[in-house]
Amino acid sequence: MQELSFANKLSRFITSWFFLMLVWIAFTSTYATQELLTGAFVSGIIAMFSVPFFTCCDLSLFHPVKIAYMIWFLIVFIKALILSNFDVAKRVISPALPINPGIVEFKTQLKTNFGKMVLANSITLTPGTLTIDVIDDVFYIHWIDVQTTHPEEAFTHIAESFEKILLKIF
Amino acid sequence: MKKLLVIVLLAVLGFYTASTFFDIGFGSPHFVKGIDPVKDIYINQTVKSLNVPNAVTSIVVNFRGFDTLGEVTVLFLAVTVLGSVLYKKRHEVGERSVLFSASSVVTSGAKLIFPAIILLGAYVFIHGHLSPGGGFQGGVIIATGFLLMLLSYESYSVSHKALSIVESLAGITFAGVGLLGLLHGGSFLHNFLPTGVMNSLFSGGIIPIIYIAVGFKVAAELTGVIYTVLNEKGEGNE
Amino acid sequence: MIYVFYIALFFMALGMIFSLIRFVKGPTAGDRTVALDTLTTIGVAAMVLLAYMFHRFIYVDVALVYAVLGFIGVIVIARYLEGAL
Amino acid sequence: MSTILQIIGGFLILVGSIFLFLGALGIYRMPDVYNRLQAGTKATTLGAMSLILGVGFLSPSWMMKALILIIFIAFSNPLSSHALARAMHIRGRFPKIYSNNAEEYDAYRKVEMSEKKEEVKS
Amino acid sequence: MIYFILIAVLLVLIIAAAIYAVRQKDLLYATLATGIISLILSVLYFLLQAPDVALTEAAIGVALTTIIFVITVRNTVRMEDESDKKEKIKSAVK
Amino acid sequence: MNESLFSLLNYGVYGTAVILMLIGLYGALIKKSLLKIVIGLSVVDSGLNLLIVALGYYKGGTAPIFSPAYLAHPQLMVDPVPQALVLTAIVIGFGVTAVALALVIRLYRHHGTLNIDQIKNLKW
Amino acid sequence: MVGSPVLFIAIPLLAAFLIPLLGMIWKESVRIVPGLVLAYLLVLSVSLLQHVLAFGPIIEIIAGWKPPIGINLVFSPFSGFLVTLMLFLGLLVWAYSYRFKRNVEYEPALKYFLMLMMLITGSVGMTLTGDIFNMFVFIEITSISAYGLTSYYKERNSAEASFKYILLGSLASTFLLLAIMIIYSQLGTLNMADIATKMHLMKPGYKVASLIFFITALGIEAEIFPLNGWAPDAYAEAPGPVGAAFAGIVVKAAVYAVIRVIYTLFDLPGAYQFLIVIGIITMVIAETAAIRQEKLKRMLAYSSIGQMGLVLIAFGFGTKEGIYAALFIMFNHAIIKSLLFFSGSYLAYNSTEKNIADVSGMAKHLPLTSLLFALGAFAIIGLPPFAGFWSKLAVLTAAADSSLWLIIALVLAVSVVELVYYLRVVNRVYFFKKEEDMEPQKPTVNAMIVMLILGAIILLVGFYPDSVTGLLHKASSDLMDKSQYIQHVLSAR
Repeated sequence: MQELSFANKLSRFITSWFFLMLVWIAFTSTYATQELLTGAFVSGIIAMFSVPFFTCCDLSLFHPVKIAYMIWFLIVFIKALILSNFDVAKRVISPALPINPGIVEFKTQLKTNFGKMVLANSITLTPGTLTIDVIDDVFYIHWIDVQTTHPEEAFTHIAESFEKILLKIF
Repeated sequence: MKKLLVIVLLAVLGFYTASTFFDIGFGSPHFVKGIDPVKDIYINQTVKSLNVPNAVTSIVVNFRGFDTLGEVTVLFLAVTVLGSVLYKKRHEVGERSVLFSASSVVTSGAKLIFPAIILLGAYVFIHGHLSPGGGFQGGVIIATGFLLMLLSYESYSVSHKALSIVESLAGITFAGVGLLGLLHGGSFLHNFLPTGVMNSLFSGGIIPIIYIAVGFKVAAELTGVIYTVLNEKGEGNE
Repeated sequence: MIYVFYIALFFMALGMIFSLIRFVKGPTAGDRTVALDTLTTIGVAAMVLLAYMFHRFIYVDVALVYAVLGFIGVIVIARYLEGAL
Repeated sequence: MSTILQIIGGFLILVGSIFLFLGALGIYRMPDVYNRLQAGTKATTLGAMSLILGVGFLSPSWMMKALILIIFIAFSNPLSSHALARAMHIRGRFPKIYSNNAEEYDAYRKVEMSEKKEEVKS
Repeated sequence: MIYFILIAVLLVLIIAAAIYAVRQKDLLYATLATGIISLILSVLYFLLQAPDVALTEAAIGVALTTIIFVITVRNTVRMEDESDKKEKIKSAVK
Repeated sequence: MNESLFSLLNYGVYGTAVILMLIGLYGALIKKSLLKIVIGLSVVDSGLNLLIVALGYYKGGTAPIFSPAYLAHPQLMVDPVPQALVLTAIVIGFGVTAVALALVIRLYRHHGTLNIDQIKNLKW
Repeated sequence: MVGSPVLFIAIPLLAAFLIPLLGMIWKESVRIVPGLVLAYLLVLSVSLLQHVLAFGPIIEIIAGWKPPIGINLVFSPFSGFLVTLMLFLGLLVWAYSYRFKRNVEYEPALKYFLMLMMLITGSVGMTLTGDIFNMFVFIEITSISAYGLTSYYKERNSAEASFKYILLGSLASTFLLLAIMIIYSQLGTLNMADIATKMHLMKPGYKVASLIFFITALGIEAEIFPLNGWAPDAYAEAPGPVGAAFAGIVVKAAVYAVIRVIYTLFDLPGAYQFLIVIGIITMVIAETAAIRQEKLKRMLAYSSIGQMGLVLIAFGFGTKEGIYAALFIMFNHAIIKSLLFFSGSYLAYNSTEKNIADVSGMAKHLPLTSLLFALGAFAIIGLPPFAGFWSKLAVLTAAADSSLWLIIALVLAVSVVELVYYLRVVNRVYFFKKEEDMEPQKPTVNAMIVMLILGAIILLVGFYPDSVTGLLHKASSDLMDKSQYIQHVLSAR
């Protein structure tokens, strides 16, 4: 991450500027000129400082195909989230506490840390699973209702639907 | 025995304080009759002559701005004292604040959130006169952003020199703006800039300037505090 | 409409009580931190709802900052429990 | 139109508060840390998100701030619970079923940590 | 009415957390309890129409004070020392 | 909110604040651990801040921040002065706490314990 | 207008923020700049004092808001006198510790001088301010720097002393805030003059409550009896010059605050008797404790507490003569106790255990320092040709005017006690032999000059007391005239 060409830097800078600007507008919730100018200035400075270390993505993020996949991912994710909540609700309310917890592991093909992070977060928020540790490309997952301890089967159960999409984005 | 004494003492103190405050009453103006409390003047003048929506900000920065100068100084002193109490030798280059990095999930999440946290801090102190919050709170948020990075990465470090430069410059700005007011309007911290239009960003004269200075100063100071304390390793009695 | 808010606030108050019970009971540090985390989230939600009930938009800022700082607090404790500090 | 928004908003708020409560109940009822984390994280995340979204529906001018809050919560909550779970894992709390060898993981962590400590001391 | 219940619940929670903070032998848990006091206090300030103070309390109490306390616990000991009573008895016997 | 319940809050809020201070003072005076003493002091600070903020609250008031809807009704605002004072007090309390904790670390370095009975001069 | 009183606060703060920057460029500046600042402020305060004596108090308004709204600073003859005294002592302390034992390295020196400067600034602010909450802020500034300075030597005892101080200091700030909030909840204002005009509207119960909290809080800083647990340790464990700064600057400011609160804010008739009672208790207990001390600095600390008790008694008379006497004691005590701390710290430094028993025969090794210590000891006891005599005499005459004969007897008895324990030290220094040979640590040149200046002042005041009495009379009449103070403050433009 140290050796970045100027074009690369610029594209990262613009990406993070764009996102920070969005965040700023959301914070202020107005379109007054003063606010926008100040926001552009502040987020420009922050983006400039964060280019070498903090930015994740460059302009290729805005490729239409990627955006379409992102939306698809969001839909899948929200569906899983809602399902998972009803799952949790069911388990919490039922007097017998139907759980069979355990830890399983599987391997992922995602290469970037960001991809892993998004995958981990999605796993955490989806039915009955919680990411515990990520060592290189091995995910340790706490599963509230263990159905299999075999890595590959566990993978198909838990993460396949997300990873398929994430591989396209990252 | 001592416990009993303390409990009796505390009971007396508590009873006395509580009865005093019960008598004062909660939820209604409690001032004695026949005076006009300063808070009415503060609230009215906030709109009339300062053009600032947030009355707390106008009190903290303008009406009672001297207190804020003192408050900033207290923090500055706390940093100095902390350094003096915990000071050993100069920190070696590459000394780490944490033993090992967090998992890659946390680190990359921190990376993603960090600019947003800094932006939030900047938002809080730039909008100190429009919304709740202000220089101090914004500074704390920025400092906690740095704290997140310091905690997540083993090799992340903050330059002490840069911190103290920022801190000094911000402090000088605050005191300097105050002295400019003295030169310009005849009294320290006098609001010598035009107050602008209510509810817009560039309003309130010197209030935003002071709050931005306070924000930078507090951010630098608290980052310094956190860094100093984090690098204080417990091993080894002197 | 207002009754909806009342019910919601009531549930949140109950939730706070349960989290605090877990905090007091929780055998390990992890349990207590989970309770703290839950308390933070409930607090954020309650703040947003209360802001709406008071009809003050600017109060949402507080909830935002509260969310950020609660998150960092939990991370601090987690890192301490990991033994990384 | 606004009535529809009101109804949606009220519903979301109600659902959100119930989920928040269920999350708290979950951390109260569940038997060990990981299960508590499961219940706590998922239910409170969705609960808070839907409640805030409901408020956003009730007054649309708040929507942008509500959205940024939701995004933030969606990012930060799983992160913090992951950090916590990992901390507990490293401290050596293992549930009954463990697909891999728990001792292996433990040993891995111990070696790694002692290496780090050596490095710092030297 | 609901405000009343909410405030009452928060007040009870604060007192419970404070008692816990003072009585708990494990200093880390006591520290966490101070964090909880700040958290609840912040909501309470919010209810008392003081958003500025709520922000400050959240900022200081939850993040900063907690981290400094935690680091102090890290640098010192985790458990409160209980040995003094025995030693007193010993010295009295001698 | 009806009147009788509200008058109960008078006792509730002030009482809680005072009890908080008393609990903190109890911790600071009775407990043997240095860190516990500092925790007690910070609890005292919390109680005091609650007391001050409660002093500034008016029934049915709103925060002293003007928005277009409240421009014509300054009498609806709660008292901003205690809030401003509490801001300063919180910051100062944090500074003192930080210094105290630094001293705790230093004392631990010297004595290897946090028990004040084993630290010579701190016995009362 | 010669200058503005706000500069007393603004310039040191500006310098404090600037010093870390300057230190990066030129290391010596961390030592020099504080001295320059203090010297400038001393000149400013002397010129302002002259102006004030001629034309009446200067009221400085901050942020352009008139007193009940904004904060104001009052530079009256009384506060001006104290500020000048504090700055003078501060300058001397600075000069004394210019290259004091452990200040040689860069980082410690930076912190030491910053804290010292802020200590003085906080005390000056406490004296000048006309707003009770602002006073709280300055008290906190003073205390935090005092905590830092107490634990400046990284030894176990100093950390313990500092921790004790923090404990009591936090209690003090809690009580102070409670008192302030009680007053605010009733009168809706924080300005001292405004409070004073409205005080009669307050219910007596609240008045008593807030006064009790005020006295408790300020009593901790001013070393009033049951609350002075921190003082001996802090004095004994802090670096020598800092002990002088505590005795001469911090305590003076705290006593000023007590007096300002009782005289100006409250009009309770019982408060004066209360002052006398706590003054007597403080004095008697401190002096009897001083006689039992083993360590030199602790003895000096207890002596200092006893003197503060005397000051409180003199203020408690409530008459103009009483205030005059009290001010005279404050002046003398500041000068003399500083000399004692300055010289005593070299005596103690050269003894192994810092005990009184160890200073035997020091006169042979450090003749001039010992001589100055003896001079200070005689002066503070109140032997005739020295400065302390006149102040004790003033107390006695004031007591006689109020026909409080018991107090006269007490003061005389206490003087005998003081005579005993100071003579014990002087006796050891001059007439005991040291067993082993030693290589004494000689005072540095700047320390010697400082001590000589202080000795000269003691002799000067001793032989020509008129050189200060005029000023003291004006200052005391200023404090007595409450209505004039209120009028001045509230009519400021």
